[in-house]
Amino acid sequence: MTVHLAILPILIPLVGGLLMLLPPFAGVERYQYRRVAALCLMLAQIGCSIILMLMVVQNGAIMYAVGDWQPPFGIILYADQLSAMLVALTSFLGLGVTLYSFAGSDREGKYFHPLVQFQLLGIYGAFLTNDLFNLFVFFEVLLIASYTLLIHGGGKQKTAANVHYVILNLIGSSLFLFALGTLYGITGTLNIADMSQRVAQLSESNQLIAQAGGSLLLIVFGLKAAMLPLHFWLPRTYAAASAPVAALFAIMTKVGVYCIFRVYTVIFGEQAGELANMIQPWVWPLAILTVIAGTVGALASQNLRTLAGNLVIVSVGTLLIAFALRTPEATAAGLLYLIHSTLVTAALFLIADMLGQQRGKALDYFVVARKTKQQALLGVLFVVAAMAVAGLPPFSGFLAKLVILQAVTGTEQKIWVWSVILISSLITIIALSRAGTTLFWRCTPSRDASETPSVSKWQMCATFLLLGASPLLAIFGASIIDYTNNAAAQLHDIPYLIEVMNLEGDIQ
Amino acid sequence: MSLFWITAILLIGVLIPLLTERLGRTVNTIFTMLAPAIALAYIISLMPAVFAGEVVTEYLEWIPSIGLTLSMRLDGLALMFALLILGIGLLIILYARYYLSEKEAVGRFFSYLILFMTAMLSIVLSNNVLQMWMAWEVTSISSFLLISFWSSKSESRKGARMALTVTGAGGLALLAGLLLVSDIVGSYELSVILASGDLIREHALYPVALILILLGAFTKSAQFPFHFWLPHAMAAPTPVSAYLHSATMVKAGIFLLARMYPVLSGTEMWFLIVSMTGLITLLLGAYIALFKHDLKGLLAYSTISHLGLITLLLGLDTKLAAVAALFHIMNHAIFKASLFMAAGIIDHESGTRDMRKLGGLWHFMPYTATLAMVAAASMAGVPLLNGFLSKEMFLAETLHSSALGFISWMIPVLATLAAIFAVAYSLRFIHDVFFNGEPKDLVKTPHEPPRYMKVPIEILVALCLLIGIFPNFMIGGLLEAAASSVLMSELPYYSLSIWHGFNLPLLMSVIAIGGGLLVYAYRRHLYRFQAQFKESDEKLIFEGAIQRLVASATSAHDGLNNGSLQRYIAALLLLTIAITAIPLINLDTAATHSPDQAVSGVEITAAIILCLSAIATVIFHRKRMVALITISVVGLIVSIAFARFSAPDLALTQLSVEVVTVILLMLALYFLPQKTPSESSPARVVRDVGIAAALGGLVATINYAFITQPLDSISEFFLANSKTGGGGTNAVNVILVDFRGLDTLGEILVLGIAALGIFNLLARVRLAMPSANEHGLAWSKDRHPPILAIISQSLLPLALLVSFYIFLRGHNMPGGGFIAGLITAVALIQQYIAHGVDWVKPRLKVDYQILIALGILIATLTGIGSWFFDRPFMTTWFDYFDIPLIGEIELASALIFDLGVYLTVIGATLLILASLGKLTSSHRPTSEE
Amino acid sequence: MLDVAVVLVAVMLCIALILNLWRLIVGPHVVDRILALDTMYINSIALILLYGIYNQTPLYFEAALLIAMLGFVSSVAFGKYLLRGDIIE
Amino acid sequence: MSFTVELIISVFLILGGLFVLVGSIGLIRLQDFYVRLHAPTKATTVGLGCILIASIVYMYHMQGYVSINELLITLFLVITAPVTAHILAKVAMHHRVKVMQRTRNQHLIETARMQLPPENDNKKQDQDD
Amino acid sequence: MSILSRAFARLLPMPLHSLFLLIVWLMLNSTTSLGHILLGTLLAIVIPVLCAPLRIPQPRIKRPFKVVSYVFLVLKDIVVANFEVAILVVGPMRRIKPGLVAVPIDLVDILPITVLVSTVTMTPGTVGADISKDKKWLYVHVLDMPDNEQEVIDLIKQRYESRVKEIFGC
Amino acid sequence: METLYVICVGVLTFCGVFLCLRGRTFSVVVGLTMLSYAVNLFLFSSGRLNLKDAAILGMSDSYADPLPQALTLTAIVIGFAMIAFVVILAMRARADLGNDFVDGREAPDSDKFIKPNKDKI
Ligand code: NA
Ligand code: NA
Repeated sequence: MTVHLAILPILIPLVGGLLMLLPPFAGVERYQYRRVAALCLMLAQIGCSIILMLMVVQNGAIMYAVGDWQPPFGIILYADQLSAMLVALTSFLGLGVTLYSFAGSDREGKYFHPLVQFQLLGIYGAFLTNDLFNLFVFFEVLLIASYTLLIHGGGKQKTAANVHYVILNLIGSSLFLFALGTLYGITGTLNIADMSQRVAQLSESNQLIAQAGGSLLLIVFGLKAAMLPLHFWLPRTYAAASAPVAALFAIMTKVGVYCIFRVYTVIFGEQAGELANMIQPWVWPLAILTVIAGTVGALASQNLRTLAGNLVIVSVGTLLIAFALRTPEATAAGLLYLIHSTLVTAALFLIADMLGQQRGKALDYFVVARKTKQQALLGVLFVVAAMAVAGLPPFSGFLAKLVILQAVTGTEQKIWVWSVILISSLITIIALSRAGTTLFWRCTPSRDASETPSVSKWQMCATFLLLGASPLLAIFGASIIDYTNNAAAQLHDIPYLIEVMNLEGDIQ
Repeated sequence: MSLFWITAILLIGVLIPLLTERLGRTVNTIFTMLAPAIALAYIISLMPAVFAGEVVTEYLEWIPSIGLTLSMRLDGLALMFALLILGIGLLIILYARYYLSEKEAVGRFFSYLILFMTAMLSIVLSNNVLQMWMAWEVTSISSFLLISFWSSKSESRKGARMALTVTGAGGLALLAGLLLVSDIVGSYELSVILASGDLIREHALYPVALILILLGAFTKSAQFPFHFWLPHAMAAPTPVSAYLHSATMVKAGIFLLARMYPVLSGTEMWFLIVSMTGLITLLLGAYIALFKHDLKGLLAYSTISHLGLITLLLGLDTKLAAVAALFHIMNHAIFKASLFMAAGIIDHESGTRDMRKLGGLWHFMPYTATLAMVAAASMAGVPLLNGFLSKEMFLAETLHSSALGFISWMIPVLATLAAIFAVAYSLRFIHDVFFNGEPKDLVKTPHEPPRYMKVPIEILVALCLLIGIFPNFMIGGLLEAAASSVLMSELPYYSLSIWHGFNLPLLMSVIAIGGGLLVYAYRRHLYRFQAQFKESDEKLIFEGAIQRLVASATSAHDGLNNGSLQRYIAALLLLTIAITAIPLINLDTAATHSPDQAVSGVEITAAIILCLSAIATVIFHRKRMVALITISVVGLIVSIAFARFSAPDLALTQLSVEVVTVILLMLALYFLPQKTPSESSPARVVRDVGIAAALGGLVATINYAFITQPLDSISEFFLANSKTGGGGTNAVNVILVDFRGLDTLGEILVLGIAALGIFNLLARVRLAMPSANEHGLAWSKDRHPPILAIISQSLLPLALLVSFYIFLRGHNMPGGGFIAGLITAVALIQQYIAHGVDWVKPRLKVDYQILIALGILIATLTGIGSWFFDRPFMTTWFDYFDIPLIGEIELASALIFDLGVYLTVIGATLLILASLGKLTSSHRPTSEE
Repeated sequence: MLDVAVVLVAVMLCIALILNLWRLIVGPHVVDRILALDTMYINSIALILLYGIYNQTPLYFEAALLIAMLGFVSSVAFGKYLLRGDIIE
Repeated sequence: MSFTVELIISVFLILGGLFVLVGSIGLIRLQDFYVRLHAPTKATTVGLGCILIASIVYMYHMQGYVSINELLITLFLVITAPVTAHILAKVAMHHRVKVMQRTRNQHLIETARMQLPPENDNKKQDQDD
Repeated sequence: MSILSRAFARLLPMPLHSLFLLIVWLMLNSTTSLGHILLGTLLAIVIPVLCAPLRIPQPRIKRPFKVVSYVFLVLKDIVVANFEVAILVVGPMRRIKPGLVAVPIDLVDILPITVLVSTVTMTPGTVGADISKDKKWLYVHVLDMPDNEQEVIDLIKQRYESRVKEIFGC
Repeated sequence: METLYVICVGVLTFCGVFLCLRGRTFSVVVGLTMLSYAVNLFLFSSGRLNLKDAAILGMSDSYADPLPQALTLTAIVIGFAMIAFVVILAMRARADLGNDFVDGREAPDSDKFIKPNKDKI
């Protein structure tokens, strides 16, 4: 089975999700069956991804040729430290989401658990595949699952947000195909490693065409990642989604970021001659503007979910800054930040939901409302999440931001990056302190709280799981930074990729 | 035991009050004091070593790769601060036991307090700047929690937020500054940094680093112009004020100045910024304190003033000044803590802190009054008290400063002026509260506080006296140790004694006391003068500023994110155009490319039809039905184009997909408005035409650019291996089911999920159906024309046969599971159209959901099957068998995979239609005509 | 001779298609447009068959068959829509 | 390929092409929808029939066996074309599409539209006037 | 015996239909190989069984051979009339005198009526526009109406309806 | 031929994009459909235009590039699924929001509608 380890993260949720559509798991009244199945599936995925990570660390990157068709011809799954890490992160998040949904949100609509599985599958696939078109397919899988999950639970807001989300992404998918057509049309291959070799050998005019194709990809990935000015959809979408779905979406933007890292490091990386760093001039300002846009949005937010959504945008901007720095060190810093921001923003969505449950009609809006039933518990969770997300010590956010600040070299870059990141942190602190003081402390005289639902044990379990990762990330920072350093180095090591793919001498 | 244990014990100490809360206040207090007491004892045990000049350092690796270590350092400076933090902290805990009422969350309060103490102690004991910064930020957070302890009060929340914002901002600047310094030095270890003063001062980035670090220090220590947060932090319970604003929080900034003194001081810049800031703060604080009617307000501004004094001393940049600064740090902490506590008692026992209401309390609480008077005298700088000593050193140092050139005389003058104010406000504190008439409108009759509530004040006041009288004995060693760790060189000569003879500083002191008395006596004139200026509430200004920030953020955000999808799409497309056009501008269109292939009239005709019908769709898009017809033509021509360009599979797929899409669109159209009113402004149309044209041109350009280039692709491999490796002659199909089977698996998964999603979308929606078309024409009464029904049912078997044929031949000829599935689906749709859902549904007892799941599962399991032959996922198998009479037949696993595709397509398509049908079939509500 | 005939017929079919499109665009009634679309389907079948003859390949027969089937379904669906609004009521 | 075969194919092709063309010309020229309905549905079926025959003959000569699967297309068209025409006529009647002035028995359109039996003759006379 | 025949009836509800499917299968594959005959037979049996639930029972064709002659008759009429229509279409428009007629029909079942309507529509010059609800009247649009509309009615009734009646034996 | 082809792709893109920028769901859906035609043709042409030979082995000596065909086929199917979803979403939006504006704005709409019932399933 370990031979097939690289594809297991895709197959487990696929088969599991399908089985949940069949008897004895299908049917409204069989939800308990589905929950058990979902839990088992999540544990299996976590186990599998951890083994994958260990294997990759021990034996180097894994190349899995689907259908036994060797590169560059067949579809190749490529698990290096980076993708293995992201798969593990995703499965961990998936467990949190699944647990949280057990509190009852999984019964607000049909197919919740299968759809979560399919969504995870799409994300795993996007992380694992080394084939551009296959990436497109996995993108579509994760997108269609997200479209469907977004309307889970129903309601006006969800529908309205979904209309925007779906239409924008459909246009994005079209651009993806334009880009794929261009890149295949000029390089004649789809394998990312192979394309990286071929791009380097293009004639001058063909390089320009490849550049156009590559630039189109930035739009596609930027849209998924919510890079400015492609970020408009995000706050509304995430705020509308039901809590576990919003939490799951926390990884979705990271898929876009991952693709930017992967594609522009491998295909249009240092070896690409004229095309090396071609999108840098765009990403630099856009990344900084993204942070600014997210920060402004955070300050303007009227409720906690929107605030969390805007913080997702901030995190994306920060990650893009890490990308724009172009060094393995910065990449490593970005990866740490990626893990941190995914888990913490996900937790923030869950906290917003629990708060909303206890504040009656006011939900998580920043208005005077009745006091929450479990003030202390929710307060502690909120403070930890807020500190983590604002980058205050001793939680992971501080570490992640610190590493990014350290990775900046060059005075001019320092001026920009440091001031943007630090001022954004400050404004985040302002926004979160305003939010927190209103949510927890500006209360109407408390009425009988007996009807207010308490936080269920599943919700608690899930939130602790996701939020608990933050201090753990800080405590075990040394080994995690070690890992991200290696992962970043591996990502930047193109010859290694070519070697694993057996592509040496493929092109004379 | 090691220094780490102090942190560890205190961290445990954070939890103790929460756990022991139920045991009652007293027990809770005792348990809470345990951890600080142990820590204090340990620190005291290290005193001899430090006095001997030793620097106790300890080191623990955390994340060495980023320079983050757990690194401790106990030198004289740290020792002095640690003693203050822990000692006064213990007294505060005892005091708070009586200050807080039974109803309040005492456990939580103590927990925050210990957390704050831990953080504060970590700042001073840190030997790593990053670690120090972490602790620095934790003090901001924990002080936020402490200030807002009475969270139901608006002023508490606002005061806490202000403190957090200002100190948080400073903290971030500090981080940048520390990172810069560490970058210059190449280490985050304080020991290394402290040894690299010259390197830092000579570096080009020194001014930046200095300003950033000073921003951190000044915000924390409430230096002008960041002083405004401190008075509003007085909304905190008094123990908090007594602790944070005497010995700890605000002293963190001073500590930082002292800590970085060896590496940052000694430059013109340091002198100018630090001393001027200190001087302004000193004067301003003292002056404003005069006018405060709130006891705590007075003390707050006095604190600001004294912090300014210390800053000024550090800025004067002489060794003696530094010593004086350190001395005053201690003295100020001691008398200010006791004053705050006294103010708390007054507030506690009389119900107000307003000096206009208070008065004559001497009669009610003579003991407390005595204590407060001693402490206030120390604050005023009355001889025999500790405040006098350090203030005199300060006055002496101001005389020695000559760095401002010919206006250097201003420093001592202004310092004396500030001292006059200090005497005046101290006097007011005593006189207005304890004497000067009777109390007015008090809610309760004041009386002495409980016995042990006075103990902390007694201890501190005793210290004031003892230090004031026996300075050398009491703190000589400590001051020396602290001074040598700040100066890091030979100590200057100084003498800690009460009497230095008649000299200029003494004269200044005398002037101060005399002047102070005069100022207080004629304070009414001063008040009248001050009344001309409108009193500004910093809280309102600050909140206003924040609210303006939020409002401008909101308007900026809402202006940009106006909820218009059109704008978002336009932004997306404009970025696309911008980013792709740039390489294309440089593209030499005349570059080498192969000439066009010949074009025939048929193709031109097809192109004309395609373009015309596409444009017609745009023109007719508001007449929706017509748009559907024209887009059908587009679809038809696209299919024919695929056929023309040697892609029969594509032609077949496009055809069937196109028909199903149009049917779906028609189904939706029934529930949507039939027509769109004209609502785009001409300007909008022009803009959109511009965007569309630019993108269309761009796409065409890119397409032309590569389509005319020769292609060296991996496709040869597929053609070569299609038959031998994949077992089929239709290379396209073999790619789909074999070479790139994973794509196909994903593709049918997408289709399946889409169907499930559509089911979900429609599961809970009930749309009313229009009973007439857009012209008000009622629908025909003939629901199911019988002729159509008959013909449709006779076509079904034929269609099934054809679909099976297409399915089976797919591997070798155009066709395959997908097209076959769609043909079947379309044939079934035809039955729906002819007979209606109500008729078909009970007759077609298939669970489409199961069909979809089974389809994808079959495809997946086919792929997994190859594991049993030790092959990667989706490795296909095929073979040819010669069967008697029948002849050679081919069996291939790809066929099973394709069967999965086939089933999924049928299931998905029909699930969509069945869900749609459910909308309209039974008990249909109709809207009135 | 056959080549000439094929070209001739191709020209005729093209003219026919253009005429269909003309009717489709001018209408005047939607049902005219549907009729034009239906005719276009049928003429396309002719064109594809002609192309098969021209290119000497039977590969496009299925496409023609499919147009025959699907064209019918789509015309009927359009008709049903105009009659009843809901095509699969 | 012998001349005769080529001739047969060509004749059928051109005949088919002509009928297709005539049908489409009719679609343009004829003056109301009901009349237009006659042209393409019929002319094209015959036209297509001829082209299909040409195709069958041609493929027979290409491949050596009678590939009569083109007949299947004819079969489909024969079954479906009348239904399409029938439905479109229903639509036209339902929408009261304008009918040529000189059409006789116009009142029958309304009767057919309601799917009623024709009414007595005197009423018919009235309407004709 | 009865069980057998019932089983047979269930397995092959429409033997003619099945035969037709088999033939079409062989046409599609352009082959008469044994394998395809077997496969075709299987399909010819399975498909009608699958489709059976979606069928509205209709009268059987009683005289299959009449079908052949009917087909040829209609074919001939189509070809002949097509030329007439073609001339009309190309000629001056004013010569066209359209009109509607109501044809009384005697057929009862919907399948024979469908056959009749299809025939009428297929033959150029006439379009079966609709049938009355009671299925007793067929409304026909005539492209070029003779002066005596009875001619059209007679043509439809005698030339086509009678033959359809014979085929279905009613 | 190539010029003609890319003009068609360009025109389709133009029309699709223009429709995508309209304010009503239906127009946008039609635009997306149109855009997907353009995309499919574009992707397909990355294998170059082969006027003679389909990628069916044994039918001729040289073949069209089968890979873009397979990719386009996958793209068509995925596009179909997406369009189907967005069509139904448009209906749902009409039901939930009472109009068919893409921005979900509240506008008076002549047709009455029934809001979705909120009971759990
Ligand atoms: Na007073
Ligand atoms: Na294989």
